[in-house]
Amino acid sequence: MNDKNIDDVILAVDNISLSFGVMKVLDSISFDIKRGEIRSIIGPNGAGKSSMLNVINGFYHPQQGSITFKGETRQQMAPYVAASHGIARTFQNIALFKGMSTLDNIMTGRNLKMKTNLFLQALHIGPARTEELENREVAERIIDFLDIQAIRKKPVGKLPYGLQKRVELGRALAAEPELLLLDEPMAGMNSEEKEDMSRFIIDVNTEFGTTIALIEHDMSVVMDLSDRVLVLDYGLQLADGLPHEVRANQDVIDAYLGIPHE
Amino acid sequence: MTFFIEVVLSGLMAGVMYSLVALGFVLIFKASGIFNFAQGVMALFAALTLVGFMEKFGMPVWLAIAGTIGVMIALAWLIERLMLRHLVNQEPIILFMATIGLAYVLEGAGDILWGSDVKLLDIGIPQGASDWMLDTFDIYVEKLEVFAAVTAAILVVFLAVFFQKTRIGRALRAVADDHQAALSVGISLHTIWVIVWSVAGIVALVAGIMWGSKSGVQFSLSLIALKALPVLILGGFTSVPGAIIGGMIIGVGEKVAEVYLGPFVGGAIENWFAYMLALAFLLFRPQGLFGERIIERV
Amino acid sequence: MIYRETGQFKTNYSDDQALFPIAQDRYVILAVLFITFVLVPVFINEYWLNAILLPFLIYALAALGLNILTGYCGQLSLGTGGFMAVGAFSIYKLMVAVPELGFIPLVIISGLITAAVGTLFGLPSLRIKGFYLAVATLAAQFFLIWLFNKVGWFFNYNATGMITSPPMTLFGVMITGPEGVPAAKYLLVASFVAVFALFAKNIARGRIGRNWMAIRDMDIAAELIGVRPLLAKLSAFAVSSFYIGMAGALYFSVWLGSAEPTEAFDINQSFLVLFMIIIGGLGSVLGSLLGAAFLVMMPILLKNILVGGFGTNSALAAHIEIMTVGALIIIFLIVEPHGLARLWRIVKEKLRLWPFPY
Amino acid sequence: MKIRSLTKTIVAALFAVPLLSGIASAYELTIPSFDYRTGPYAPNGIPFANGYGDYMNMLNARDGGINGTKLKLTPCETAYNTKRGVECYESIKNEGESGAIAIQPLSTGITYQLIPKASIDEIPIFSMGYGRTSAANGKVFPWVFNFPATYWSQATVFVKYIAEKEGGMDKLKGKKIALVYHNSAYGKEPIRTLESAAAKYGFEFMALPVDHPGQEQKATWLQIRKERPDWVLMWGWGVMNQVAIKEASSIRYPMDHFIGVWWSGSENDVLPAGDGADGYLSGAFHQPGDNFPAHDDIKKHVYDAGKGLGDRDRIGEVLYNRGLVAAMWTAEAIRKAMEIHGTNKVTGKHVRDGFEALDVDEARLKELGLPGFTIPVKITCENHEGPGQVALQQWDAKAKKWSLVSGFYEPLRDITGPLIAEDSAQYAAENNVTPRSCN
Repeated sequence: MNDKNIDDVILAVDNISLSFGVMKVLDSISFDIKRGEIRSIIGPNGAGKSSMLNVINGFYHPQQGSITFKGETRQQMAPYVAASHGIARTFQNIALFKGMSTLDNIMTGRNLKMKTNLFLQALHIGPARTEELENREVAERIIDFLDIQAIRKKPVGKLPYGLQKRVELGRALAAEPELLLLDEPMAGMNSEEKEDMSRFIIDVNTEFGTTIALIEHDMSVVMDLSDRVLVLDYGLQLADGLPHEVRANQDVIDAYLGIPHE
Repeated sequence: MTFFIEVVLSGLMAGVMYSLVALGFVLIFKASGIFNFAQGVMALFAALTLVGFMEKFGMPVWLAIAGTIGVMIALAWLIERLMLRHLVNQEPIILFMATIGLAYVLEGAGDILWGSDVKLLDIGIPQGASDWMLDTFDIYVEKLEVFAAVTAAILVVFLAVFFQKTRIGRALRAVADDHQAALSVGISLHTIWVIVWSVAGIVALVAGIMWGSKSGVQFSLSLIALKALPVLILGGFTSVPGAIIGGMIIGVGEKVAEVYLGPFVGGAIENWFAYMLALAFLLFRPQGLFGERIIERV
Repeated sequence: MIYRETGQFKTNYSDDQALFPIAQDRYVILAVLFITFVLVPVFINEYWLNAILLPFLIYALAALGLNILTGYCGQLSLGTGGFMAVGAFSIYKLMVAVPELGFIPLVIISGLITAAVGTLFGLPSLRIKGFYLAVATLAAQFFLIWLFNKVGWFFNYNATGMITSPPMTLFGVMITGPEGVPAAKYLLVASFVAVFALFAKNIARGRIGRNWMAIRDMDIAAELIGVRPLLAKLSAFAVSSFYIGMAGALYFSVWLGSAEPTEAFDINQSFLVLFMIIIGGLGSVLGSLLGAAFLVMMPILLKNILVGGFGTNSALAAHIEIMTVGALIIIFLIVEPHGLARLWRIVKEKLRLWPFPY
Repeated sequence: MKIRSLTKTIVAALFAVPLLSGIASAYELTIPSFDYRTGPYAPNGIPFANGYGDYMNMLNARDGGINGTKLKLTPCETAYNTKRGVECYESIKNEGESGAIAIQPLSTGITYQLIPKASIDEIPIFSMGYGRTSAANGKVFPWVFNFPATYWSQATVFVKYIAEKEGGMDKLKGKKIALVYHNSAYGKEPIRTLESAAAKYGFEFMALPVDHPGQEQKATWLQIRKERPDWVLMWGWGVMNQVAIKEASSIRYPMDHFIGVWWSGSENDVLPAGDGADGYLSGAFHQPGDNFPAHDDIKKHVYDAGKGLGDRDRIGEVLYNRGLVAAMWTAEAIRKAMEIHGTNKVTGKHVRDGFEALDVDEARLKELGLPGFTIPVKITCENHEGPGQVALQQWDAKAKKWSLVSGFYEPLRDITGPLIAEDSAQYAAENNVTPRSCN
């Protein structure tokens, strides 16, 4: 992975604090993500990892601090803006559109890339038709990439957990994001499913050059995949650095690795 | 000034009358997440049965009431048996639809059993204006509605105790949260549903008696459900006190609006005004005045 | 009956995205269209037109509209009656004021007016969800009816507020009023339904439809992948109201011929159309049609069987009828909560495997 | 599977309909009866339907129909719902050999809905004292009859009655008259009339709408308490009547200054209010009670034979008698039609002429066993409202019975006339009807 250029920062989080009422979820967190890297965020449950992602893609609005994405600095942004600027994500507990087929879920991921208006779509002619077909091809490429052709037309609600996680990744990829936020993509997977998922993540990172922010509990995975690791603990920034540095960090060992996790 | 007081008072009273109907909705929604559209028809059905027992079988009031309560409980059991049981874990809208179907069945059944004529319901509840209020303060207060207010108060206290103190009550609250929890309390879901529908049935009977003695028992009784809905959203689907407070706010709101605003826009604004009022509240508290807060997370 | 997709390979995505990818389906549709537009008009009589076909088709159009909002976008609405009234009064005013525009444009304009109103009343949906929204839409229902009943301008200041549709012709044929030619009325409405059912299908399978469903299934996730709830919900309200408005316009001008707001568009209309989409199938174009057919024909069928068949007296028959309809609703929900459309699909699945049921 | 059985049943439906219009062996006259025995207004619909049906059945049982031609009473449940009314109309209009003879829609909505159709299908509509008031103009509405009096005539009669009690038309000046009305097309009927009357006689007029169904009228009656009108008129229907009368007695409004339209004057409406309702007035155009020979015939020929539609002890209720008088006039119109066209095989077309030539005077009423039961009616080509005269009846809570307390008043035609002309003209214009000439 040393061949890729990880100098320019794509996302910089500066001194973010977030609290719900009295409960402080994030306490002045600052870190950055460089273009093309795989950046892991780890920490025990309730450390504020998911909240961090929610702040990044605009679902939570921090009380303090700013986020700089591709040079633009914001105190907060609407989820729609985040998405349209190229931030996509998957969710800790799957948030697929259960009533829709795999294909439709992934096509929905394309929605920002589609422009034709209601009337053309109602008539399903000209631009609307071609647009639909072009995006269908992109979606199909993703389906091939994730190797889920078989479940193309199946409603996702009925799919097994592992596959749903895959579809969700597919939906995120469909947006062709520059920054991909993965919230525990391997939670509750058996070892070989994890294998596959890790492979997909690396491929996404290398083939499409997508920058990835990854929340994961499985340390071995984290250590293998990550370029750099950020450690959170109850809203506080515990450590930040290369995997081996973090592994060596005493606080981290005490606070986190000491605790046996699932 | 006295007139304004009069308007507000009658608003409060009317509101309480709505609350009596709303209470039934709340109970069932609280314990099973079902929006029971049949509540209004249940009130009609209960009242019809009561009158039927008194007229057709010449029962004394207390016996007829007891009998009707029995019928409502049996009804609850049937509903659980034939309907709810088969619809467990369905989407709320499906259950809602089912209750509308139920409303139709009850409506037809009530008419076939007891006929569609207007029936007088007189179980000795005081009626007409309170002469004392009228003569001393020149304020018009309907005795029946005072009686209804008192009954409602008692009912609410009773329900509060029921929910807080009794084991079943706590179980019901638990079901509201999730079904597993309920089972853990050691009462089967089915029993709980039968109980809650029975209680709702009895509340419906009370509402039916009040409205029935007000206007005679007839089909239109079932339409009071529509008056209860704004109360419901205002107070929150899950709050017993909400139903009462909401009722009063709606009652006063619509009466004041009708009397002071109505004449300028042609009148009969009560109905939509109640809904608009509720809607306005919702925009500030989407879960109703007393409903549990909705927290969104991913 | 031969119903196989085996051997029908799709070599490109456009084939796969065709409305009816399976050949047999296309034949069925062609057959249906033939019956609808060639056979029925030949054999139609007034009873069939006014008692069954017109109500079925018009409610089907309304059901399509509500299904877009409730079935696809997941926004529960009980304002249908009110919105139909908007369509009806729009076309009444237009027919009296500018008949020269021609009937079809007038219907569409009425739809557009309704769309605007619907969008307005859709605004609360951005903050209010589920049953709270449903009850909130009742505010629209009651307010609109009150408005049309009170403000003289809407019914041209006649004594009662009852509106009567003036006779109008289409291509020289009378299509409204008592002298309306049954076949013409029928064909007009049927075409509206056919065309707009197709449009609905197209929208539903395209980007906008997917965004609606995304909002329905998980609004937060949808928002985080860039679906704007504001646009999605309001567009659903607009399109839905457009359909319902046109339905209302036809309902008044072609079918009833006269209407008073408090009775023709009351809350029961809202419920009836809601039943239709739930019985028929939420989020299904076919379901909207099946649901409408079911709830229009079932009561008449029951009535004919009870009164005509067994000579039950009309009152008892009416009671039994309403009970049966209620019971049927419950049974349907128990047997197949996803509605007639799903049943049809299941039958198809079975046929696909036939004669080897495994 | 389900799908298949469903299609079966639907197919069945398709054939059930033609089968219905069965083949009559002997020529029978199809008498549609649009009743509503279900829904919110059933309590009013049932007695009317019973009276209407019982009288027709009585004619069959007693005289073997009209001039020996049997009457086929064909009830259809409308539930006071226009949409169901459409289905009823379509299924009945070609029923039997004669087709529907005359339609008594019994609902404002259905009447308006059928008025344009009537001329096409050639079936007369007899909207007795309800429906479209301007249908009184026979030139524009040849197929519609709304005698013996319209809502507008009735409203002016009430004004006259009030004036009489106050001691002369001039005494109306400065008086305050309130109208509590059912917030629908029906309820709005009298407003325009009363407004112009108010303008003419200088009394103050206030209109208070009550929404369907009308169980909650506190606001309305508080306003009446505040404004203290000298008289209150009511155009109510269904549960609204009962609640209104109760409220009125609660606020101690003098009942003999409270006048209801003739749809607000039945036993149903006053009984729930108990003694409070004593002295309440309402419009009427026929006698209450069952002490007429015709009633005895009904009991003898229909109820004794166990063919009665209702309870024997409810014969003679106000709404029952209203159904009965409607049936009587319809039957007379049929008789007239037979006489004019010299055939017993009359159809709707003929019966229209029968209605237009209808002349039921006191002598005829006596023959019919209804002496002094109602006002003599004479219809002409241009006047389909007939006499237009209205009497008042009063409720005696002790005896629990209604009784006429006034003669029949002549309406203020100088007020109603122009309004009818105007409204019918508007209809003619919007539906490009060219009024026929009546000479």
